[in-house]
Amino acid sequence: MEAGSREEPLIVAKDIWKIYDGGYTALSGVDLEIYGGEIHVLLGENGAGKTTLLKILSGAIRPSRGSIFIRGERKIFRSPRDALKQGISMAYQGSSLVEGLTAGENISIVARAAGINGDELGKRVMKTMEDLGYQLDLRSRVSSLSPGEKQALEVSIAINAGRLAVLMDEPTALMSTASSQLLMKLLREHADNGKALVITSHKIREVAEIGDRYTILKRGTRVATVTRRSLDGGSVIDTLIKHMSPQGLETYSLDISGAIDPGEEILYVDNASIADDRGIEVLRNTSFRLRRGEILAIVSIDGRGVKEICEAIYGLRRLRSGKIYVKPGTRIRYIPSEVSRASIPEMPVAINISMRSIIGGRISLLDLEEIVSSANRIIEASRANVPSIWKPLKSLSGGNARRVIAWREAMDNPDLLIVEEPTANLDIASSQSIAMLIRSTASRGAGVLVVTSELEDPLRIGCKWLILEDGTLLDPRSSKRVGTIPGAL
Amino acid sequence: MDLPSISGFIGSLLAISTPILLIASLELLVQRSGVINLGVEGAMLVGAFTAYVVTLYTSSPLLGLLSAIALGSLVSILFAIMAVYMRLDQIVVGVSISMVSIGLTSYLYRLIVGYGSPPKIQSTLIDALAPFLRSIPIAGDTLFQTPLTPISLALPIAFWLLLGRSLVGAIIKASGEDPSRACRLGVNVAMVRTILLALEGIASGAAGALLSIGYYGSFLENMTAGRGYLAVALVILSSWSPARLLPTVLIFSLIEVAQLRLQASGIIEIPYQLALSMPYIFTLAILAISSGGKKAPRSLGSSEYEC
Amino acid sequence: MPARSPRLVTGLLIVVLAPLLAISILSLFSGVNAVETIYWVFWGGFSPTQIPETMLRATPILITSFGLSLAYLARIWNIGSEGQILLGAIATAWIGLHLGGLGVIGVIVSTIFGGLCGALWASIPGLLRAYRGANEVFSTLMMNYLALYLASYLLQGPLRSPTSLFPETATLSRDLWVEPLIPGTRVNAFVLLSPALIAPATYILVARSTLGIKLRVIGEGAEKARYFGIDAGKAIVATMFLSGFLAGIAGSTEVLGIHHRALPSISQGYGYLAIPVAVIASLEPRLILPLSIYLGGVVNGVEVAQMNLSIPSGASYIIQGILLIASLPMAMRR
Amino acid sequence: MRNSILGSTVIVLIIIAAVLSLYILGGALSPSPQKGSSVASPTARSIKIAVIYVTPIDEPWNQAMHEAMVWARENLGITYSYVERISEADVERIIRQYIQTGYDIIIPHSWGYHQTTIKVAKEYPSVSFAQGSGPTDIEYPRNVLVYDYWIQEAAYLAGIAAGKLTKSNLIGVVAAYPVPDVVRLINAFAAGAKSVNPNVKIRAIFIESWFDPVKAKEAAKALIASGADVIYGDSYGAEQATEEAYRSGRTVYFFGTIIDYSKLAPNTLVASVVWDLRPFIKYLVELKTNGTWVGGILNWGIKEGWAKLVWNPSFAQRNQALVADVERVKQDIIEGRVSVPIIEDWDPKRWG
Repeated sequence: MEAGSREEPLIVAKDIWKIYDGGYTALSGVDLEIYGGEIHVLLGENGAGKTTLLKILSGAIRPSRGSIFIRGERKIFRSPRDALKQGISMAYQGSSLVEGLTAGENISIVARAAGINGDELGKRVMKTMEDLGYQLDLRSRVSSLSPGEKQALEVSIAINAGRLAVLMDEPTALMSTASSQLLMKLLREHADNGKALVITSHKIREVAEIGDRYTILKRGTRVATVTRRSLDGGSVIDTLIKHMSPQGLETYSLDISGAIDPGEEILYVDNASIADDRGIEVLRNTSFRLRRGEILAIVSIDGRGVKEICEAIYGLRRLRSGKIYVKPGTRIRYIPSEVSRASIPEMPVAINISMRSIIGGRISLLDLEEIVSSANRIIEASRANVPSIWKPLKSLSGGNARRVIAWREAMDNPDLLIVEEPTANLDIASSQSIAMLIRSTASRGAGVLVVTSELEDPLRIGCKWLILEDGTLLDPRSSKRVGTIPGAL
Repeated sequence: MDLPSISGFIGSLLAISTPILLIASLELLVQRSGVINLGVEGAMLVGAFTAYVVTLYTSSPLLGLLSAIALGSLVSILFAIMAVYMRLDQIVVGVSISMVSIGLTSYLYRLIVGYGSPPKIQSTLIDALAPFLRSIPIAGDTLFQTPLTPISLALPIAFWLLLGRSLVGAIIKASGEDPSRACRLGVNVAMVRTILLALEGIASGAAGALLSIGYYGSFLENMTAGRGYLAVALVILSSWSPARLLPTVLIFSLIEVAQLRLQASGIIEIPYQLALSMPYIFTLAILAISSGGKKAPRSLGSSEYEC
Repeated sequence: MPARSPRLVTGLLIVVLAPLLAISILSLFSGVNAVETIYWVFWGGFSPTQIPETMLRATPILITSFGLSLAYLARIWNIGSEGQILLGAIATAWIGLHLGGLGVIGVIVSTIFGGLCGALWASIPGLLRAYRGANEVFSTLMMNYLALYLASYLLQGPLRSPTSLFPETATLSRDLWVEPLIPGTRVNAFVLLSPALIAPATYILVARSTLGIKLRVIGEGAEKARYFGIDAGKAIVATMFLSGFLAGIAGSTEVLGIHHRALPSISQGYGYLAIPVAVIASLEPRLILPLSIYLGGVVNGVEVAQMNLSIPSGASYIIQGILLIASLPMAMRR
Repeated sequence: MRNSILGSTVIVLIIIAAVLSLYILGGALSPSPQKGSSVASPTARSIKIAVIYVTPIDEPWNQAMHEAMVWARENLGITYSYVERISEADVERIIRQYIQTGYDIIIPHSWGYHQTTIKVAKEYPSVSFAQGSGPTDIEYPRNVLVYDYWIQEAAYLAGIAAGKLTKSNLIGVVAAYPVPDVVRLINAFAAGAKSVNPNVKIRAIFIESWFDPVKAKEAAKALIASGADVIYGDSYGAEQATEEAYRSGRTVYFFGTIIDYSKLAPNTLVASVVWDLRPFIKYLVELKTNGTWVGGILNWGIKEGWAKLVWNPSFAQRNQALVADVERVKQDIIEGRVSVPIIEDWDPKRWG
């Protein structure tokens, strides 16, 4: 079906600007038209402004300039509440439900804001969850759900709460592949009922088949909006990628012949069990080893345990049982999935880059020369876009900040590097360069442990990998429990 | 102990606990919504002062109570403007408001009433309602120490129900757990907090009025003497649970009453300073044992959030 | 670090102007000319003859806010300085009574001893926060009350001077008195040394040292501190210890330099006055000296205005509270 | 954030505007800049007296002085200026400022000031000082007169009445702090009670605050609950407990201190132990105008009329015999036949 020409657009965003406090311009004059009954896909690299645009449409943040029209009438959203009242709902990246409350309480709060009956919304959400392959008890606390379940719940609520339009930011990032496919089917049904659905995703393959129209953003401006029908018969993906980066992209195939011979063993996880904050075991009686020069990826199918395993090995989290042996004197560095856990976002980029040496040393005067030179070194290596090293780290876009921190950690001569979700929320180019960083760190003789929920990551990096399912590590080739395979590693 | 002295003991207990319980119940809701309001001390003092001055000039304790409520909530709303809307540090704003209130009430007292032994008001709040209260059978004299005592006892129970099983309760909890996310769910966090603070101001004003025109019949500089701060501390001691608030406040008041009776009985020779510091030592000990922070509303004390 | 917020300038203006506004309104209430009040406030605080007294008043504020600014950098909200000053003062007087005849060594020992007692007192809420998760705002507030009672017990009981009918210790032996250096004033060595030492020390530690950044990391929470390899618990206790130490020293200087004995009223709210100064100093350490002097002057000046114009003394609480609030717009960095 | 910057700018502007308008208003509103000011008005030859208080004038010890000074301003034509809440650290500056502005008599009205008074008095021998209490065993300069709260004789008389009135033989005392001048009165009161009723027991509660009426009231209630039928209170609030007991049908007598409590506790008050400083101020003014100022320690008592036992009129009417008995002892004290013990430390065991 073709929505474009049929009628007036449902929502029009006109000349939207967003300049953050630090001076970072996230959007510069973006126009967007959204029609009823269409699935509208937003594409773009990290920092392109997709999330910001969705947040402006949902009332979560206010544009610095520009206006939003609904059915031709100008509206000002002061908060998500205003948008909900107008029938526009949003599912945020990951999840943004209140963790301490039950699913039912979250639902009734949304229902009230959207002006719907809470019980009815609850029923519809349960039905949607079922359609996505999840069982939901309205009385269970959100904090007790798995990341995948949380995301599914977030999406289910948004889909049912938005009468007019549903905005979804990376809705499938943490969902299982099966559920993602079910969701795509569901989206189509809702679109056929006349709702507008706006969705962002880095997984181009997934959305390539379902979008009616695609808007491509780059550095805060709109590059193009294409309707699916107008795409030539060939591969939708190729066309989209061409739009996104005209010079084309490297393929995934990587040369892994350069890997050095594995050296001495620096990490031995011995029959360890690790629990998450709620006490649920995410790793059960498991052993594995890592040597210098080796890269090992652990892929958690449902996203559980990623953070916990990294934290346990880095030493931030206690084991429930078992032991982790790290060779004495081993220098461990850790790139967490969220920048804020490894930095002070309010402090200048340069200070954040030198944070390790500042804190590791004795109390002394700051060596500004040293700070500037290491900042320049890291920024150059990471190719992050940093306007000034004395601006706060938070003034950078998420992807650039992540690069700075990742390179800081990897270039601090680690013996063991832990990388959590190397490509989460990163665009293709950034993902590629993180993969290169991991490989070069290993080739310098460090052991690298990658823990991720993204199946493509080991491929991208080109390394050994294991599957984490229900607290157990499995060999992807045999699907056998690793602990029982002698010499698996 | 014979029956009248037991009833006297319970009476003293309730007299001490009523104002604290009134404030603490509302402070519990306020803290569950993510705000820690140390300005209650100021609101209470302003309430005590207003009630006294109005009663002195109109001879109507009820009018005094009403104006105390009005000005108490005004102080609380002032706190809300600074801590919720301007997002200034809640704790410093609270302490400052209390400090300004001490100064302002003593200053205005001097200008309006004069200095020295304060003129007594004609009839206290309790006098005004005494015939009615006494006529309540069985527990009239003990339980109904003040007209607000039954209300103060009922509040924690009501709030326990409110937080446990109502939409309003969910909205309050959401604001305190994660205001950014609550906002995304369509909650007007600032409004929720402001309304609760205004209600707390009403309670603080009434509690202050109890002190000045209820128990004592007059006003003295800083006559609340830290009772507001105490109420805030007791909320923390009760781990933010309305069910635990009632016993916590009563136990605390019991220690206070027992401490005075202990001195009065002359049985044990302890430095009186030790007796007087008991409540604070007790508070610190409970803080130490209960490892308080864990159950706290996650955003308690922080004014910054975004949608 | 170059990043400077424009808030600082507006914030500073608010701090300077808000008390003046408050004074003016209060004068209008009591029918006194606001201009005249402000004249007396400034005359009493900042006229050349009054400057030595203002410096005297600013000294404990300066010393205390130095320690507090480090704690606030780590977002450890110690508001218990008042009690720490008091106990530091009593400890100084107590040990000073045993050190008569030692002269300068006695002064140094008793100053440090006072600091240590303030530090130990501050460590208790530090330990509670670090290992029991107890909110330090409450525990320090409670510790203030406890300090008052403890002081009352000590000064009325074991430490009371046998010759005094009032709660105070005996007077220290003459050689422990830190005497005025400038004739005709009460400006002693502490008053001269503190600005010279503390103002630059604050600047260097807060803005130009690795300690400042370490403290900021601690302020980001235990988890982030552990990420960078800092034991947040130990660091919190150490920070509280340090800020308590300086508050204790402030108490010592009052005993050795002015009173030569310990009294219950030794701290004139210095522990509270230091809070706004420290909040600002943790953001812009260069302001610690001018602000301490400004506050000291305003507080002195309000007294003089009160004396000359019969303004009720409640005014000084109002001014202190308003100064606290006024310092806040600068401190918003959560 | 942007809003907060905007916000603070607006605040600054408002403050500037407000300060400016206050300056203008202030100028317009007050007809004379001298209004309320006592410094700049050196009226013809009137004695200028300055009093420095360590706490607010509302506190009874200060209130007694302030009322006498206000009386003196109206009746003796003196100039009176005062400051409250002046710490020991600041009193030197304040005294010097008063001297510089030409005050004749400086009254530092607190024990804690005595060292500073001695120091400054030595520098200004022509200025007269009246120091409100201080150690009696040290030397004062010749221009310093030391006075103290010597009203224990009146407290002793109150104790006699209490000893006769109690049926339970338990007398409760609610006091602020166990400091000597408070304790001296309690001990004299207890001695008076013991002198007529050896079985009487005294039990005191110190509430550690000059101003906490609620605590004082609860303390008094606790005493009443443990059997006391007479309450001696030196702190606001205790009288409320006796009045409440009266309303519930129990008779508990009350004695007040320093100020007259007859309006505060009309039903239960027996008498108040009052400190009247008017004769003292009159005496100071006379000394100064006659140029006969002498230093030393002033030792006045009930004879000079500054310690008084003021009966509650309604009680006195009903109990004329008791009043007459007590008044006889008063005469004995004045004529030196009875001497009242002076005990300045608090030992709970002393009075059983």
